[in-house]
Amino acid sequence: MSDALLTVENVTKVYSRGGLFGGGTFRAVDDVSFTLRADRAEIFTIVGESGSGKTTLSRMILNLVTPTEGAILFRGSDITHLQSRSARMRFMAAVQPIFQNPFEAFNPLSRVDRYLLTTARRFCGATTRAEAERMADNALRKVGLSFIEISRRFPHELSGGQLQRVAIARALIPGPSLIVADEPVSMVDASLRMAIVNLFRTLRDELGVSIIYITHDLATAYYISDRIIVMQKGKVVESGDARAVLENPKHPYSILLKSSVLSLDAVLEGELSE
Amino acid sequence: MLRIIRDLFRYNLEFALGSILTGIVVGLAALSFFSPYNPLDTYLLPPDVPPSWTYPFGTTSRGQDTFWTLTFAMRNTLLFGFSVAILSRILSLLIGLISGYVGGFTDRVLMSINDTFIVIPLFPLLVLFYFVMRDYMSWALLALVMAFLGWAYDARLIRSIMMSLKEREFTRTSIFSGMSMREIVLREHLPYVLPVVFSTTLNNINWSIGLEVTLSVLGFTNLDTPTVGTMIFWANQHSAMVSGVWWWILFPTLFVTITFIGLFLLAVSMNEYIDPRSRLGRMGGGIA
Amino acid sequence: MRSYALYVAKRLVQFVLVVFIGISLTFFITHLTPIDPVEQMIASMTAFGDTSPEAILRMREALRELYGVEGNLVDQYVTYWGRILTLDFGPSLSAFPTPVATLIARALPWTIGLLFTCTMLAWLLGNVLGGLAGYYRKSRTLKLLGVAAMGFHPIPYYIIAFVLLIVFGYIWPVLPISGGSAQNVSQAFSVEYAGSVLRHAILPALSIILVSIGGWFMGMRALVSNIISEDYVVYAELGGVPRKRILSFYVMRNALMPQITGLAMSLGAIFNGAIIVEQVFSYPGLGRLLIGAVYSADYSLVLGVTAISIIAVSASVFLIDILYPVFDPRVQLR
Amino acid sequence: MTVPMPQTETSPVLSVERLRAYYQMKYFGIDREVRAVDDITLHVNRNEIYGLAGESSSGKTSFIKTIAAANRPPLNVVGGSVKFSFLDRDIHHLDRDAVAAVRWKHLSYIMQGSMSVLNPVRRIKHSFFDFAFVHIGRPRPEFWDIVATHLKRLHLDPSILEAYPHELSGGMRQRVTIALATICRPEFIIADEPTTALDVVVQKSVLGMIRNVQREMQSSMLFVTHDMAVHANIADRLGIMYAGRLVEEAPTRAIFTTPRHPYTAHLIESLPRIGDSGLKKALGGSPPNLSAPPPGCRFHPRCPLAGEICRREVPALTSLAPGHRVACFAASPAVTAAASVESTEAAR
Repeated sequence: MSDALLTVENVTKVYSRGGLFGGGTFRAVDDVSFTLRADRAEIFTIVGESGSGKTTLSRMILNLVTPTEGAILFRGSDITHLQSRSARMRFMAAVQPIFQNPFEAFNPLSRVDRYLLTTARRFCGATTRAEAERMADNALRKVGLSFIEISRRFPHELSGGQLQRVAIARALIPGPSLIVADEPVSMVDASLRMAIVNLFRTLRDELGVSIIYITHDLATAYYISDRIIVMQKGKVVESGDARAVLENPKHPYSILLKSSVLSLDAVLEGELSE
Repeated sequence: MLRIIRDLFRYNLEFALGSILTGIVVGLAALSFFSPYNPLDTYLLPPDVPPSWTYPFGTTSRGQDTFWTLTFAMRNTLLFGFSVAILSRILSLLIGLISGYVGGFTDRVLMSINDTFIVIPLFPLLVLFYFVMRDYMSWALLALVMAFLGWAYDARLIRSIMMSLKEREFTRTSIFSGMSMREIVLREHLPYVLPVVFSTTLNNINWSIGLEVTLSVLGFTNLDTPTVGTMIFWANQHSAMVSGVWWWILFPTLFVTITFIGLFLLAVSMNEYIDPRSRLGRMGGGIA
Repeated sequence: MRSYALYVAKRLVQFVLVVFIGISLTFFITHLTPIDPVEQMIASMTAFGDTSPEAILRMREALRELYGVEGNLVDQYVTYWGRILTLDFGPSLSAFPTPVATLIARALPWTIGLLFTCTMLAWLLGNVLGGLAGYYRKSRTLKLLGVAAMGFHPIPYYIIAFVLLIVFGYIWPVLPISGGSAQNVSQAFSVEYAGSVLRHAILPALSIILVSIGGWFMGMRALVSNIISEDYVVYAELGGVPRKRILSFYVMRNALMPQITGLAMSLGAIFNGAIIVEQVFSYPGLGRLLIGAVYSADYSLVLGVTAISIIAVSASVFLIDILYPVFDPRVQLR
Repeated sequence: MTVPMPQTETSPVLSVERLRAYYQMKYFGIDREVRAVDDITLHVNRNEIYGLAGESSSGKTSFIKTIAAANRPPLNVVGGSVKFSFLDRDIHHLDRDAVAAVRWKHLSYIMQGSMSVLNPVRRIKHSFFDFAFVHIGRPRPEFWDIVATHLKRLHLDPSILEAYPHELSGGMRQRVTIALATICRPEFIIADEPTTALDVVVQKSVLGMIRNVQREMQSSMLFVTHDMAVHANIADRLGIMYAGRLVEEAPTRAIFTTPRHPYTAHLIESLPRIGDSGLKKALGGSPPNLSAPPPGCRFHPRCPLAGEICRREVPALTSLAPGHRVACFAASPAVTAAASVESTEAAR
């Protein structure tokens, strides 16, 4: 199995929720396992409501949170054992995050190009500013922007959609093989949402980048994902091919989720279904 | 940076007033370098001369020119206040940073110790310290002790800012952009911390000058060095009020009050500048 | 209520920690200094008269035993705590043989009385006016009050007290400027005595209130101007709830809690102010006792007052901390 | 002074005529004007949920603040009128107390922030008392009975009156807010993204609850959200806002089956649906900056059908079918230029 891109083996995360004298414990993620193939890029979606543990799981995959039990292997080696800085840098060059709120992901007091240029310098060894700008521009073009457009701008001077695209471009600079996107479009306007969702598709097809896509929106999940896992209160209740699972879910919770999705057929055909 | 200062000056009343008042006081202290008299010599001039053209602030019962003595007093007091503030910043920044960043158990331990220093009344301790040291007491030692006792309030402030910055999403973006922890603190977090450090420094200067004046007036410091506090002490010693030498009391009290208000206004204006939203507003942030 | 007991237990631990560190500080300060307090005492006592050598010898024995300077540092530390816990600070040297404890017992009510009334008055007044200033932004009088609050707040207690002393002492002598009550009035519980106590307390109280009220005023105004834009206030306004009711039950009620913690945190500083103001107006509280003791080199009295100050302040902070959950229903969960 | 106008079945409960409200600010000496609400005309009838859709910078939040007279400077009403059936004149011509008297009795609100809408330090029952006691006008014991029955009718257990807000879940808090907003049986309810902060499962049941309570009270409701799927399940009639203007308005079914404005068509077409994985086209460009809007029709920079006239003239909201109005020259030749102050300004 060592050729798998990412292996999540029985990962559990327990938070203690008591004061000084201890208190109840809370299992945010409970015995989750799945693997991502290395040979073919795919979009692997984690679906669940708030409190289902999907964000904690994504934080563990990004090595921002250490699991209480189980292991996460990236290309065969356990990421929790990355001690040396160079090992961590190599990991980060291959696995990059996209966060939910672009306005929070960028420091409001510094210009956006600082993150692009630093990523270029630190991961791709760009020595001169021109070289770093060229790399940044190259990545920005992949998301439909250009360096001149966003250079020396503060985050609040760009729209949510533009800023999220800059975030994606920044993640693309080191040429990662895995992007972990936590609800990347929930804060973006509807008209721009499709542009970014389609972008993930092109990243998979043209750049061969695998994507872990975290969302509570089943409809977008259906549109974009290859494989899917449904999480409830930290546990995986159902998993498999995205279209198959969403078209006829087996687990009662997945069925409940699907029936709660607001469909348009009510207004297109009959009266409002209760 | 200058543009920001100019903006602040034009649009922020507290900053403008604060800098004028502080400017007056610092100017007065600077004049001490041009004083024709040596501050330690007494009985050079006719005593108890009311303010006049020759002696703008009059002369004291000890035959000194009130104006020139005040310039030395102001210089020493400001120097003392500044040095205590700088020393205590080192402690509050250190403890605030460590507690904010390390978090968990260390944070809880550091903060409970920190809270004790906030609660304990410091004046009796300083008096006890003077009483026990008496003639071994020097300005440097007093500054050290006050710095050691005066960092707690600001350490908690800096710690809470650190805690919130550590949780901000852009910290994680910086990590994944390859920035080292040191670089993140210096380039991403410092713009949020500096204004707080600056405004707490100003408040700390006020705090230490206030204590210096109080201790000196009671005679609990080295009474030979001219400071605002010792000046008022000698005025009381010669019961200036009773004998009508009002100017000996008025001018030191007046100018030290100007110092307090000036520094305080600067600190308040700095607080307003701290809030990034208002700074963004000033940079013409858009309206959604 | 179980979590409330947990909360009180935690605050008790903090209280014990404060007293422990505070008292240890006083121990280290007194015992790590180069000069030996007993020698210094003897030097100042025998500076004038021609006391005989054996008398000096006997006095040195008594003083050494009295200050527990026997044995190594650890033994001294233990005996020191023994004496602190039994509030036995030995006899006062300047007012020999009355024990320090009785002197303090006589002075403590004056300080606590002054401190408690002024702090409560300043806190309530400052919060109410600050809240109004934060909510009714346009009113001119509240803006002026704001400027006054800003003007007085940074000035230390000593300067304000000193200026008041001069104004009411020399320029417009209408108020008593020294002492706790008129000398010729008997100490009994008569209306006349109470009246005189009140009159004598006016200037010290005024000095403390003038300085501390500004802090509460500005703190509350800043809190209120943030709370105004909170969802529950906007929603109450949309609900047609009368503005007065919104101000008291929605805005000030939520701003109260940070101000309570603020009160607990600034009590130490206000205590300092009270001591200094007592000295300026020779008010018969702990402050005057402490500074008088320094002038008369009364070692045990200085030590006693410092220790009691620390215990008194941390006890009142503990009391405020326990009251906090009464105002904040969410704290029970912590 | 608040004697309601004669209530005929068809006369609208809310009629907004050419309403204009701008953010007027001064930044370091330079005047900035953001045209958040620009010449909007719409009516809401009795027993009808009027849905208002639009993206974050479409000005829909500023619009509902203005019609509820909750706009604070720098958002000022520049022109047009807002008339409610229960008021004899424009709400903006009434003084603060007159408006307050109407609040909650005739006009109530459901807000998005379900987390912090209720006073965190007082029990739920105090909110009911503060908001409704005056308007119900009954002695206390009877008042609490009315509240209890109202809660039971909405399948809520009256014991929550004793709870603090932080002790309830997000969904429960929103249900309490809905009960609060409907206790006085007001004629008009404004709902500002009431289900956006909720999880999918809770969202569906809360929408059902809003639907039932509105139908049972025959009240009018203005339901604002950016989520078209929510509108499809709750709104009777739907208005689409773009950059401060109403670009299309029609019964919900017509909007979804025969959208006439290219922006509306895009919003519907780009909605992902389970069972349909065909490629969804994305819209170019980004929402305009309202402080410097493009001349003519504000959608023209992003519009696939934009012609020469679209860049110069502002399309007026023209009725193409009964109850179906659209503001787009490409939609049909019948659409003419709006004779509003806008075009004269564009010419300047």
